[in-house]
Amino acid sequence: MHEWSVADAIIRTVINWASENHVKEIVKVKVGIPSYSFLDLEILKEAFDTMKKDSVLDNAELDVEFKEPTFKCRNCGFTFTSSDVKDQLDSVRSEFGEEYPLHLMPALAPSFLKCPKCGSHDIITQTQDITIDGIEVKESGTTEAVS
Amino acid sequence: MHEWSVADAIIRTVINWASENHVKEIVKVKVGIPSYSFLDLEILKEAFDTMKKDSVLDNAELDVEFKEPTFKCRNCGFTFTSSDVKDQLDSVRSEFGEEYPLHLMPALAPSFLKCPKCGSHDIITQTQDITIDGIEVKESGTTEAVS
Amino acid sequence: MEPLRQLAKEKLDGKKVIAVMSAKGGVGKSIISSLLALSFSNVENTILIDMDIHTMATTKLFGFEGKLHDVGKDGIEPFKANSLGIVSLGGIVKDNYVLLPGGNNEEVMESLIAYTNMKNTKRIIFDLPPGLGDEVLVLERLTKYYPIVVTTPSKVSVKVVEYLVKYLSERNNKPLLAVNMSYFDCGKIVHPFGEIENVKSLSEKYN
Amino acid sequence: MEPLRQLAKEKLDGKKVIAVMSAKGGVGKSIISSLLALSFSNVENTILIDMDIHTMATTKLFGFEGKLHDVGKDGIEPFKANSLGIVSLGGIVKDNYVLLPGGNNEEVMESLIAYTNMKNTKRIIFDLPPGLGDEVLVLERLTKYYPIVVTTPSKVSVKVVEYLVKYLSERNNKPLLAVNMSYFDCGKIVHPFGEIENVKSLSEKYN
Ligand SMILES: Nc1ncnc2c1ncn2[C@@H]1O[C@H](COP(=O)(O)OP(=O)(O)O)[C@@H](O)[C@H]1O
Ligand SMILES: Nc1ncnc2c1ncn2[C@@H]1O[C@H](COP(=O)(O)OP(=O)(O)O)[C@@H](O)[C@H]1O
Ligand SMILES: [Mg+2]
Ligand SMILES: [Mg+2]
Ligand SMILES: [Mg+2]
Ligand SMILES: [Mg+2]
Ligand code: NI
Ligand code: NI
Ligand SMILES: [Zn+2]
Ligand SMILES: [Zn+2]
Repeated sequence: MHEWSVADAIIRTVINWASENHVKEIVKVKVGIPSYSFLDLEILKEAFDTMKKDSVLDNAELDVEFKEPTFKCRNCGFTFTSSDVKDQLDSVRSEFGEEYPLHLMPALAPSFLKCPKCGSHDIITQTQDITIDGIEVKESGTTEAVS
Repeated sequence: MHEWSVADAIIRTVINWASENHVKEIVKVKVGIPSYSFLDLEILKEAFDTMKKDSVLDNAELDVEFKEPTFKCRNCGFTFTSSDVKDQLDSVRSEFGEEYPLHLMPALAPSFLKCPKCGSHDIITQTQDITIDGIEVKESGTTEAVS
Repeated sequence: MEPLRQLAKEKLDGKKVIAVMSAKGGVGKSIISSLLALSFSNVENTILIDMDIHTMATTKLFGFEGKLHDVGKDGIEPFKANSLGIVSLGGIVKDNYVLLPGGNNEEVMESLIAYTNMKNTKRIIFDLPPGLGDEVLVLERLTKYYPIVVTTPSKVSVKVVEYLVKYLSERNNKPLLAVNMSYFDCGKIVHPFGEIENVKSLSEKYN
Repeated sequence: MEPLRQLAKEKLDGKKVIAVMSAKGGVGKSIISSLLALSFSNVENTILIDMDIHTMATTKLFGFEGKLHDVGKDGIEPFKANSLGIVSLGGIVKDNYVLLPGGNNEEVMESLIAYTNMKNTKRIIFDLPPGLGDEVLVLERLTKYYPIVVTTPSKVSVKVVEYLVKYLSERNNKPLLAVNMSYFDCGKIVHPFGEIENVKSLSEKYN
């Protein structure tokens, strides 16, 4: 159900942006989400479509890109992606169920992941949470606004 | 006198790199230093030339670029450089003298600087400390190794 | 564009916010914020949010260890202690430790605020961690708040806490100073961490 | 290539390193690390490094407030308390507060280590801040160390400290558990923060 909060954050941000930029109608919102948050795309779109009603986003489409961020171990220098720690992610998900910590807060990743090479939690990653990567408006063609 | 420690850090890092890469002679080391650390170039070169003796850096030249990092205020969004806060930097330097906090630790900048627009300390900057931006070796022409 | 921050800001908009703070650890922030929150919850809908992401003391103080927050369409549902709502990272990570590089702290803190269901809530009380870092910067980015700075009367604590009082005064956000006069009654009243005199000069200096 | 880290690693190489740690604030880390360091300094050249960059308690405990470290060709010269060397960020920022976003913490901590003059020093004792963050990650990146985990016997402190004990055990860096049995003698011995029973189960669980 966290998808509803994510949709809420997206909608409020885009409405705020539209207001500040005197935009009347938005056609598409492109968002980026880290793959390891395992957000459910169908629920996210349902939440978005429900909550966008009667706003500048009434006719907007949500375009979601699941991103595959790179992790870097600060202890040994090894770089990896979430597919390299699939077993760890599966283990955490089975412990918690759907609303698992990295679903709610991707920034918690270092607490739950260990470097596949040396076992350290000393991990950094660039992309951690939801991003708004583009907005298309009705009026004068395409406008890109990157977060 | 902090310049001696900076030279020490540079030399040890390059010697370590040379050893790992079986490099016998280094011709030039390029380093980057944030402008607001106010390191003294002459003292830095003197320290480098003194401490590099009898090593793979014996004939190496130190090439220093003083960088002008951009600061961003996370409170109001304003971006600025150290020339925009010259009065603040001068004030701190006069309080402390030569070995002022940002001379020793550029990462302390947010504690000593306020956003010129809103007064907040909520400031981030990309470049914070010394970087080794390039190494030239004698053997097979130019090798660039960026930190 | 920062969706997380936008949501956190809007969640707090119109709420009455208190931050129980100190630069020093173990002075009684969690004890005092809990007692304060319980009192306010008898008057109006109140949520206590534990921003100490490493200790998560609030779940331990209130007996919610091992429990997970429900997450609904309106967000993270606070635990209930009588009429008080409680939100803690402990209700998200259960009994796992939280070990993080500093760069990740602010996003976790912003998430805790952004994703909490604050519907019908009038007052938010933040229990802040020790230190002078992200917790102060994040709060300032998101909302106006009323600062309560906690100290014991020990000399070291008073000196450390002065950093925060000085900072808040510079930001024109004058705090209420709460002195934790934890005492011991063993025939006579004794104050193990010192006497009130240690605090008086701090009070006078910052009015 | 990371010059700061390289220098910090090489400075600590060959030194005997103890880290006085806890996930909880105000349990006595600074008191215990100071007493420990003073003891060791009677046996071999020892430096106490205060890694708590927000409180900088060590300058206050030893009376070096308002003083600046000398900086020579060999680096930051420790303050001297008899034969003990002391290094604190307080000796760099004087009486200014240190307010930083979390992403800056590790660099300040690495700098404090990298730039200290450790010539002729045999033992380094780190007084760590509360929490479970950069201080632990930075130390682990730089050196092997012997962990001393401090707790009071209060139930909340024991539960919070378990996070750190669990983490260290997972990293095969088994700590010594130091219980701060601060007591009060007012005709009979009383332990305001609780009795030893609260700690026994933790000790047994992690052997
Ligand atoms: N007034 C008080 N009376 C009794 N115990 C107290 C009091 N204030 C704090 N304590 C105890 O001191 C310890 C630290 O308190 P805590 O509220 O966790 O501090 P902080 O949140 O500032 O770290 C806890 O064990 C708590 O039970
Ligand atoms: N054993 C003890 N006896 C008396 N006072 C103590 C003792 N341990 C800690 N204290 C006091 O408790 C407070 C917190 O101690 P401190 O060493 O600063 O803790 P930490 O470094 O864990 O935050 C200080 O005021 C200190 O003087
Ligand atoms: Mg403390
Ligand atoms: Mg607390
Ligand atoms: Mg604490
Ligand atoms: Mg301490
Ligand atoms: Ni969900
Ligand atoms: Ni200098
Ligand atoms: Zn690794
Ligand atoms: Zn600003």
